[in-house]
Amino acid sequence: MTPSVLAGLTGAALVGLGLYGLILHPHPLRKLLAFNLMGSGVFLVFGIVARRGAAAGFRFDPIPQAMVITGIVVAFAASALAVALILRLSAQSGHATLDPEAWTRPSGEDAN
Amino acid sequence: MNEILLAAAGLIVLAVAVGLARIFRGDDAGRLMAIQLLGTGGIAALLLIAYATSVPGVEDVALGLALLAAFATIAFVNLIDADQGDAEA
Amino acid sequence: MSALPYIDVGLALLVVAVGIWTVAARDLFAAVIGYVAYGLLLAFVWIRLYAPDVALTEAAVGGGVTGVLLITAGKRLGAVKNVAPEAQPGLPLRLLAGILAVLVASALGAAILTLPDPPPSLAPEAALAADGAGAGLGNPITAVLMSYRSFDTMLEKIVLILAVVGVWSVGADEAWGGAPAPLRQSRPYAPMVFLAQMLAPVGVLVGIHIFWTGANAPGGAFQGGALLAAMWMVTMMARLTEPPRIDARWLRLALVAGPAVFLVIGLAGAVIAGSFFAYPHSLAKPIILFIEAFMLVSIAAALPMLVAGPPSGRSDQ
Amino acid sequence: MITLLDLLSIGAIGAGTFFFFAGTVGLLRFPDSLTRLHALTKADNLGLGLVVLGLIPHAESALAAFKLIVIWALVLLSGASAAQLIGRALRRDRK
Repeated sequence: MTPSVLAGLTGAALVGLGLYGLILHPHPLRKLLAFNLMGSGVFLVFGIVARRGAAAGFRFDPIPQAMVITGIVVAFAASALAVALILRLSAQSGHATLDPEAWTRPSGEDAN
Repeated sequence: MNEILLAAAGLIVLAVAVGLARIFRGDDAGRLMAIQLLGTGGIAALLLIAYATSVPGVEDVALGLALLAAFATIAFVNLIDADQGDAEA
Repeated sequence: MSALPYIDVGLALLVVAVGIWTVAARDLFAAVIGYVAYGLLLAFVWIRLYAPDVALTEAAVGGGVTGVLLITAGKRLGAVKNVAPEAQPGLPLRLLAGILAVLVASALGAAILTLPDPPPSLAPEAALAADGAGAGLGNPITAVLMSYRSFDTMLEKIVLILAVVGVWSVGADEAWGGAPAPLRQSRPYAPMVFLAQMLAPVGVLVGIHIFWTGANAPGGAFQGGALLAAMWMVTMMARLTEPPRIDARWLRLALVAGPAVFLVIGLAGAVIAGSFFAYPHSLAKPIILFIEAFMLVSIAAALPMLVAGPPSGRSDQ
Repeated sequence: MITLLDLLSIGAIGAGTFFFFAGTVGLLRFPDSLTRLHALTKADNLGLGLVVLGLIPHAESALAAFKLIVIWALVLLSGASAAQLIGRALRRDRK
């Protein structure tokens, strides 16, 4: 088993883990964490192509690597935006959860 | 020579991995210490592996990691104590 | 007999174990510590895949800055511990999610095991394009980022700006134009101030060095910029500096500088040489370094502003 | 062909590896947080220092060797300061 196949399988496992956490965690920040886990798994799966594509005399294929770098930064930007939305949501409602039933409770109105 | 470097790297990774058990069971300070051990051990293993497999320019990566480990530590310490009132010093 | 395969397997198991911990940990702080460790471990995996550029980006942005973003958010939310146990999903949902996750992971794994060999690759085409446009760059990844896929890189900078605008605009109306809340409320201890004072100058130097060597060796504007951003945040966390007001002109100029310079030079290439971001062969390297210098500034300004969050009216009253 | 320099670096790297194990054992086996802190900061800084010392003869250039030393100095600086900070946070908790 080559390192790249191993890394790819690791990535696949991480995608599964992230998906599980994303569905099940009630805390929105934990959901975000799980989503990031999933994202890095996808990068890993994508990135092993970089290791395999040693076609043009490179030790690696620079294109997937460059795209993964771009992707990591974009993923961070999206996470930061999500965090800002979560904080604003909880400041408006007084709840740190995405549970729709929490909005109907009376304590949801006094904030802001 | 390379084999010896790799073996040392493997042993250090093993030591760090065992130390990570502190993340799983322990208090927040213990977790922080485990992260620190991971940071230093990781840098050592990274350098050893990179020297053995001749990955270019790895000193810069290790430099970045050293800076980031300090950055993360400051952030975590901030989290542990900042909500406990003002410092006396 | 080599120790390398054992290290690889050990690393992979460790990454998955820490990943499981990040999902399974009871409180947010423990999960975030796990995530930072995970980012660091993933950087080693990338080193093993001969991708030091990605390793540095993953450790800096994926582990470090994202971890700080999440713990800052957790502290502000005041909900570092997990939400009430009655909000936990029941067993049937857990089972269903588990089955779904296993299915997705095994499908991906199966796809990886059946990839064609030899793999399809754009590397020859990229090498040709990089030779044509980005001549003189020893680091093929920088050549790809700045020449072959230059449009991607520029748009990605614009995404960063859009994210900053998005974060700022979810703040309260009356706080608009003010400064984000400081990253630490109380006065820091003396050792922290000392560490920040020692670390920041060295870190800035290393960041600029990594940007500069990025033309020929692993590194570049992304990695250097992320390090500079981390150093700015270190000084903010030690209260040596405060987050700037978001209507400060210098801040806005710094945010826009990277993509603006990129766009202008790209369009100039379209006029002069007939295609977006084509430039004279002999000037390729100085032009790329020129653009990257502005991108460095933009990244170093954007990441801390994303972590600092929307302006808060409270801090300047 | 193993030269004297190689022997030196093997010795240093071996000693460094030993200190990493010492740090781990201390982190897991010592009874309370302050003693664990002691084990951690002493051992892993010495460990990295010795590994760096062992790698310097193999560095490609003088600049690379210098960077190795800077890496160690950075870890030393942040480790020492972090130990202070963690120790203070622990003492505050105990009060």
